[in-house]
Amino acid sequence: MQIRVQFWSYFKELTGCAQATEELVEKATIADLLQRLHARFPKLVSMQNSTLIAVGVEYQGRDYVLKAGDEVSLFPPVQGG
Amino acid sequence: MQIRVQFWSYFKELTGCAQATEELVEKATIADLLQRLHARFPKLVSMQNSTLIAVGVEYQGRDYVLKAGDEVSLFPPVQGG
Amino acid sequence: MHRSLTISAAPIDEADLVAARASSTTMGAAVYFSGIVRGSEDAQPISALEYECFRPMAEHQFHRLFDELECRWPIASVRLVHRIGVVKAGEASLWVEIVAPHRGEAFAACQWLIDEMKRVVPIWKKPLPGQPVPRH
Amino acid sequence: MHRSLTISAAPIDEADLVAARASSTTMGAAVYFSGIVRGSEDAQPISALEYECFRPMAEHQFHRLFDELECRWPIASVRLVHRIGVVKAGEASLWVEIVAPHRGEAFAACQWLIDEMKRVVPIWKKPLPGQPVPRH
Repeated sequence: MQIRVQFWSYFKELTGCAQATEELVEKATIADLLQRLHARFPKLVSMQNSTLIAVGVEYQGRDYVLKAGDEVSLFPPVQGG
Repeated sequence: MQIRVQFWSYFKELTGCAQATEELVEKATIADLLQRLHARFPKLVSMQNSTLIAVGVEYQGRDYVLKAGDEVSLFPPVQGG
Repeated sequence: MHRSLTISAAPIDEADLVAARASSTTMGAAVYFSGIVRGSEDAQPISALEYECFRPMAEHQFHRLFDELECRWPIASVRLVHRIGVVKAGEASLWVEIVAPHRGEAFAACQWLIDEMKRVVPIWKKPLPGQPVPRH
Repeated sequence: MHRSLTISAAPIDEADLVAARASSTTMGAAVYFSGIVRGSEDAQPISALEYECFRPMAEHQFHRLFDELECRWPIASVRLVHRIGVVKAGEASLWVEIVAPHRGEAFAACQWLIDEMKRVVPIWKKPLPGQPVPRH
């Protein structure tokens, strides 16, 4: 299945793009997706402990099981206000 | 010496007046003044545990030694805001 | 620390006061409190509160609190307005502004100032019975 | 609980917002917070912050916080404005109003909302180097 990924804030500069698409097997988790993204965008690796992940508009953990059509967002700690 | 006393808030209603004057001996304390006032205005007696006392614009305790010309204020707990 | 104290019978124009905040590029936080007269006191409907103030002592005690505020927190500015006389239900009787580098100290200072004011500043209120009249 | 959320590039007109507060004779406290962009970030002078927002998620997360606010405290009204895009040093990037029966809950709710916002609402800022220009 295809999973679309959006990058926010300086993650866009680390990856060089605002969006990416990954082809994953059914029942792949966010952890599986991150493994792929880290291979493709090595600069994300050093950020992994502070990376926040959302599917749609909700935060999700590494063990979240992805579904076709899920839109995943990756971003650094938020800084509003 | 003469000491002028001002009453504030509902203490004015308890005493029936906004001001009173007491003639006290030199070195009299606020405790001495209160004793006189309680005799003269018995309705103040029930308020004695919550009575606040100032001399001029500063709070003072019962053991404060009065001086001629001191202006004493008696009032219930404050309620600003 | 800039300080401004107003004790007055005039209605508090909060919008005007906010618009007059001094500009700064070192202060990150402004905290405001508006205390509004409610239409009941001890479960009885009231139309207004009447505030009485022992003014020279109130001013002195406010400035003592401002002195201590300045010692406790790195505040840039405090402005406080307390209305006296008759204040109708729904209208503001108290307005406080604290401007500080960060929000933590601004919130702490604002709450401390109001708590202390209610302990030491000689202002009293008397409920005026009647039905509160909602403003429109 | 009344709620209003604005995420916009327009300057925040605090005076206008305060003037528009809904009148009430049951609410005794209104607490406001204005977050102002400072002229330095990590000890470096900056002219502005540029705010980026993942808007659908930011709106959703703000409303989740409003839901929880409503559960935790007897709040009558929350209004929140967050500016996005370039916000110059000295200008407000965040404005929050909490209206409640008493000040304790208004202060607690306002501080909780800002703390939680800074934890979960997807908004980021980027410092724009340069000298801050004081407003006059």
